[in-house]
Amino acid sequence: MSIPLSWYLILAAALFCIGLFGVLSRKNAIAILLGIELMLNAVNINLVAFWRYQDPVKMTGQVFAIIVFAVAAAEVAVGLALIISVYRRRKTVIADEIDLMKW
Amino acid sequence: MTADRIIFLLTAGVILGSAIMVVVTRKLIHAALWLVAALFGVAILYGILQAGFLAVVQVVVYIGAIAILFIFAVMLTRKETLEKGTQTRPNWWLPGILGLIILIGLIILITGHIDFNRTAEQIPTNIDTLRLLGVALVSPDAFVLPFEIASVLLLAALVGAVFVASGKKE
Amino acid sequence: MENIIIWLIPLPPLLSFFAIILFTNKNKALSHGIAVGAAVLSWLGSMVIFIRAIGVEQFGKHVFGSSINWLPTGTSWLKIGVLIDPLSAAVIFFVAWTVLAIFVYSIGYHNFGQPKGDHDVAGLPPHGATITEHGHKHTVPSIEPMYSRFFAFISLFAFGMYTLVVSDNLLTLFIGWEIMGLCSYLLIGFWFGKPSARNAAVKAFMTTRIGDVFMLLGIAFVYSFTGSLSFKEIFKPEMLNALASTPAFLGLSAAGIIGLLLFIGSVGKSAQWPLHVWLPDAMEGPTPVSAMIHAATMVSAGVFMAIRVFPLISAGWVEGMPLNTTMSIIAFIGSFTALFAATIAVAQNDIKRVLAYSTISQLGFMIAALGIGAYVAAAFHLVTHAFFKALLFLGSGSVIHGMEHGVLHTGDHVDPQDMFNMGGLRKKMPITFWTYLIGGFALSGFPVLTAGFWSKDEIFAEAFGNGHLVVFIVLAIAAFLTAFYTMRQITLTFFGQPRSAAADHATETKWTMTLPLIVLAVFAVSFGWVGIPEHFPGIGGLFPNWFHEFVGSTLAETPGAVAFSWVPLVTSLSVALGGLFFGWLVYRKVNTPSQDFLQIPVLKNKWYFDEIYQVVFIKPASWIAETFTSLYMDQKVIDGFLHGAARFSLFLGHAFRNYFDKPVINEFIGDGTGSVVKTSGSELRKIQAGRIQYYMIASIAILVIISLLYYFILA
Amino acid sequence: MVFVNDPIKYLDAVIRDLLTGWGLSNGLSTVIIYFIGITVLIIFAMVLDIFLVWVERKVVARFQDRLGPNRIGPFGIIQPFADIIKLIIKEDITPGGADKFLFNLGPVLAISSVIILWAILPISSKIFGVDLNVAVLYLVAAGALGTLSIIVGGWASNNKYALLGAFRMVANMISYEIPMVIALLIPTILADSMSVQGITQAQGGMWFAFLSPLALIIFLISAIAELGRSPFDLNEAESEIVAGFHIEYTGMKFGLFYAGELLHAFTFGGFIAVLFFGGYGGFFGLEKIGLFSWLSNPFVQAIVFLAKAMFGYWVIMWIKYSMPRIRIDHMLAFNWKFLTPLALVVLVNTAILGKVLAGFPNWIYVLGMFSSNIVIGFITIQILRIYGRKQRNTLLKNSSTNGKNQEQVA
Repeated sequence: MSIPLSWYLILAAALFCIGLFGVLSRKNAIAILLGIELMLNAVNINLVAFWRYQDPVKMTGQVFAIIVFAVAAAEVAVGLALIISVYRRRKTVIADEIDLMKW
Repeated sequence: MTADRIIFLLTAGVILGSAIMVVVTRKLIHAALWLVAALFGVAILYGILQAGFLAVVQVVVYIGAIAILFIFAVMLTRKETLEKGTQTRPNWWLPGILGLIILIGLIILITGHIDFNRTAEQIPTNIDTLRLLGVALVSPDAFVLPFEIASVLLLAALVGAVFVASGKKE
Repeated sequence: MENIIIWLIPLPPLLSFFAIILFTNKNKALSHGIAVGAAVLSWLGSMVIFIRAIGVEQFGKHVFGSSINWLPTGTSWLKIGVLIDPLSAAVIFFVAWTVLAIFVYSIGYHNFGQPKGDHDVAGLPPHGATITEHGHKHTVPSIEPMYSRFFAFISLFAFGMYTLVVSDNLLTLFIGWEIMGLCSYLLIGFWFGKPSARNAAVKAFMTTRIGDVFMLLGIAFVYSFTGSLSFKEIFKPEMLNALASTPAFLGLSAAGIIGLLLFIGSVGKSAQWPLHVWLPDAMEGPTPVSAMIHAATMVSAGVFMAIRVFPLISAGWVEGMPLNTTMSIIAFIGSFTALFAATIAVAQNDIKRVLAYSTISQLGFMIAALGIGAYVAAAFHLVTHAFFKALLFLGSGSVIHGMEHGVLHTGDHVDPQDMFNMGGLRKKMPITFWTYLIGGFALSGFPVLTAGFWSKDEIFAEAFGNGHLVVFIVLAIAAFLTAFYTMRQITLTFFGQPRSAAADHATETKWTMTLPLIVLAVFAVSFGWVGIPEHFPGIGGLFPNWFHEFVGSTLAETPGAVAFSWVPLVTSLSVALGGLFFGWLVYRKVNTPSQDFLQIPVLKNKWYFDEIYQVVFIKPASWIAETFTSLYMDQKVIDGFLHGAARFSLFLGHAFRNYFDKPVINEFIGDGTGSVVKTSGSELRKIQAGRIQYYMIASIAILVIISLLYYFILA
Repeated sequence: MVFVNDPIKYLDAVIRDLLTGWGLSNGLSTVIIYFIGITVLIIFAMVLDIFLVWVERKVVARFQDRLGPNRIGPFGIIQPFADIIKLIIKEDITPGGADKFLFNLGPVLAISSVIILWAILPISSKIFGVDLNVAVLYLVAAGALGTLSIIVGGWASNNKYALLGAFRMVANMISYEIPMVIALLIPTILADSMSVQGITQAQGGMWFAFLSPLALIIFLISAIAELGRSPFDLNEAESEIVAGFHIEYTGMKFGLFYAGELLHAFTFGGFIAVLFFGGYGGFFGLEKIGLFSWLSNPFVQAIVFLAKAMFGYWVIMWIKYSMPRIRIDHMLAFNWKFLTPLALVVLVNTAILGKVLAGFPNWIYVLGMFSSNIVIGFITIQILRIYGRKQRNTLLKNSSTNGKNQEQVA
């Protein structure tokens, strides 16, 4: 394994920032969720890389990643259900138009 | 430049390219599919990191379930996605700048840390990380409680999603 | 094995509470089935534990108990656990029996199996239902509308009581304590449609809360001093010595202060003077059952807690020494309450209120006994009192229920609780009469036969034998009054001729109500025999003084028995028999309140304590809230300050506008800047648009800026 | 290092020598060798696929009492090539309004989701792509890609039948993934390994088909559902939605879907062989006897494996051509109300009984496992019988009351 740890970290950082950009710049609520998925994956890359580079016998990193999977699945299921529910009532999935909480 | 570095760079290129496509592409269904590509790349990274189980689970969970869910959601809100015009918000440059600043800052921090430049040792052949992971997930000394709670969370999300999305039953 | 059972004892009532609240609320039979089933399970567990406990040699040294880590507190753990030592074994014995009795009794009391009322509403007592039978209509009792809810509440109550008894630490004890406080509030206010019940519930809750605050302070003090709340840790001899030798303030040692604070908690819970005012009002709850919870079982918890922390209260004191300050205060409050409540009880006409004051008085006996260091006597009286007072309350409930039946039958609305409307009930309700008589005699301390005699006699013997003559005399007078008002009550209720049509038509209640009476009557008689002193003339030594040995072993040093003396025995005999005789003599002819020479206003009005509190505490509190805080502080000072600030800013605004804004901004910088500000303002306005992404951008931007600043300043 | 005993290692060494002789670094030659290996494997699979077309057509003809292709070449064996030529020279139509990129991506994904399975298919103890320690899960993951290919193809066609077919397929695949995963866990528990090599070697003494016949049946059913073949061919369902998700595909793109399906079926046959019939091995200890030691030769093993896989493929075809299509609600009910609970019961049974019988002699272990499966199967059939009878009765009652109503109306 001749890849330095920092490569993984930089890749994860870049992925995270792209995801962040997606979350902040996309109009569509589904696209925002896509961005969140990217960010979660960036986190997971970090977790697994640290697991591999620290002490592979301690499984904490992988276990953490698995729990992130579970949380991501739950988040997507509920998030998409909410979006569809909102769409059904308000006929829009543009996050900016869902501004019932204004002021 | 060794083989694994080449593979890593190729994968990283795929991941970042697809990720950028996810956030800039106009058609949402394409964005969802680009997400699949990016996640597939991440799965390959897990493979390089010798976390085979995670790689496969990544494919099963993300591509087999989450991406499909996304595609379904896009299809169910189709009118919106077919709408012409930009898919980004008017002040998209602000998050772009923010993201760049954060990225640069993180890169400075990461490269500045001496400990992050090392490479990994070989995993000893007598260690079966898959078995260790299995034990860690169900051992009371390790992570059985978080694991169980995660499953409860999934169940709750399942019920909640069904309830929210099913709408009113008249 | 035992430890697991002890952990499981409080559980069934809790599960039953949730089951009833969440699932079976609609089904009355299932609800009481679950509740009684849970009570039976807990009863079984308690009996197993009790029998195992008395089978252990030197049980005080080999107690049952286990604990688990509960909350991490920095480096160590807050432990909770269960403990059954001789004291709690004795207490859990009577708790199990009385709780089971209440549960069974409630089925009958709430008219299970009767038709639904004609216009009963949730929140008011049932008014009776009209049914047509053999061609003519008549009114019968109707089922309680909130039947299932009642069983849920008493299940929760049972959970609290069991938790309190089996706790091995002050924290879970306090949790059980507060759960019971909540249940007491819920049950007193059970018929929340009645304003009096609402007020009584609030009063009970607030009054006991005063005690609880002090108790919490005491617990906090213990924890900060010892770093533990477990009895085992606190009652270690070296810990007690350290506590006793540490001076705190007011000339008291740390142990004394803690003991006093915890004791104030039990003053509230056990309705001792001066926090006794809530208990008589608590009789507004569903008549006998909540009365019994509040009078026979829950208030015992206060005394139980005081006995529990006796090592703390008495730290530094050994038998024979003069009492320390804390104990003196306790002895004073106990004996004062005993006498004071007894004087009120003689002038009450409501059958339940007499018993309520009698309870306060008897609890005073126990507290006084504890105050003079008679640990075993206090515990003994606690147990016997629980049995006979439970019996009396359930009996009074049975009487009232019978009277209500008569009221519904005749249709004239007399108060079914007023003793002057009763009379002659011994023929109408024989089982109730006989069991009530047994309970009353036990309360009066009828010699040799009844349990009350032995426990009271032990208190007298301890008081006299240890030279606390004032306490002895005060308690003797209180005991005389006790016997007197007990006989007054029995005479007015059961003897003579019926004084109202309702009493003439009263009937015996159902088996679900009489069976608990009989069971409790057996204990009211027989439980005294386990504690006969060895040197008692005639029958002493026939049975070993088992209770003294058993409970005494809870303490590090088993307290010695006092030498036998004829003085307390004769006193005890004479006050009991004398009181009973006078009571009968005076009241056998009395028929109306006007013939009762004891209807003196000061006693009738409970020494005007409610009125005093109204004037001394409630009025000032209202005044402070409404007049001082609201009118002066809030409206004058604070609002005035705000208005002043507003005026000042107005002035400043004017000044800026006229001398700065108009000349400087408008003229010097001009409209160019204005439009810049305007565009940036309209851009900025979007930030507060309820749009999630704007908020995220803003928060992340701020995060970035702060990190940059931090990084550069640090670097 | 002899070619006959370990062909892959031998070839690897030869090519590596060659490449390093040209002055390439060791790492780069590793990459090149991997690419060569992958290419060879894919070519083998695709050639096999062409052969499968012929097999399929021949077998279905026999089932339907026909002769099948018999004109081109001996027994019509050249027929597939003619088919291919026909597909290639047909017009390649992309429908108007279709999403062109995704429309082209669909068939590619479809065939690639099958081919990646070949990476873990253990053709013999020495000839295999990679011995993944999570191979069993990999199988499921590849299925996820298959789902994706169909949804992409169906969506991109811009055709309502295509989209309907895709939806049906997704419902089908996602549902049957669950009993499949559970059924896969049973060989995993029995072999105490998730790698296909480990599972194969664990069956040296006894096939898992005997230890857990119910798991085999469950896996077979869910595999067929995953393939989308009859009786689970709701995604195509010519009589309802014309041809489902590939309605708009013509020429070679359609050919890719078709080839993917055939190869998928064969691959699943191979996995049934690996998971339940001992894969390339499973000679019940025969190969340890000196006389039969040739059974351990990798090429012999490969032939054994391909024969077993072909048998599995034949079973899948057998079912396909003798069963009618089931309705979609029946399909889902069958999965959730019957297959998944049964799979869970069998899984729990295997886990517990496996631990209980671990200390006993081998024949008791095998007999115990087998009979426990038989008992579970018997109970299941009894429950089904009772349920079926009840339903029949209610149906009869309903129809009789309906008849009465009609009489009254008349």
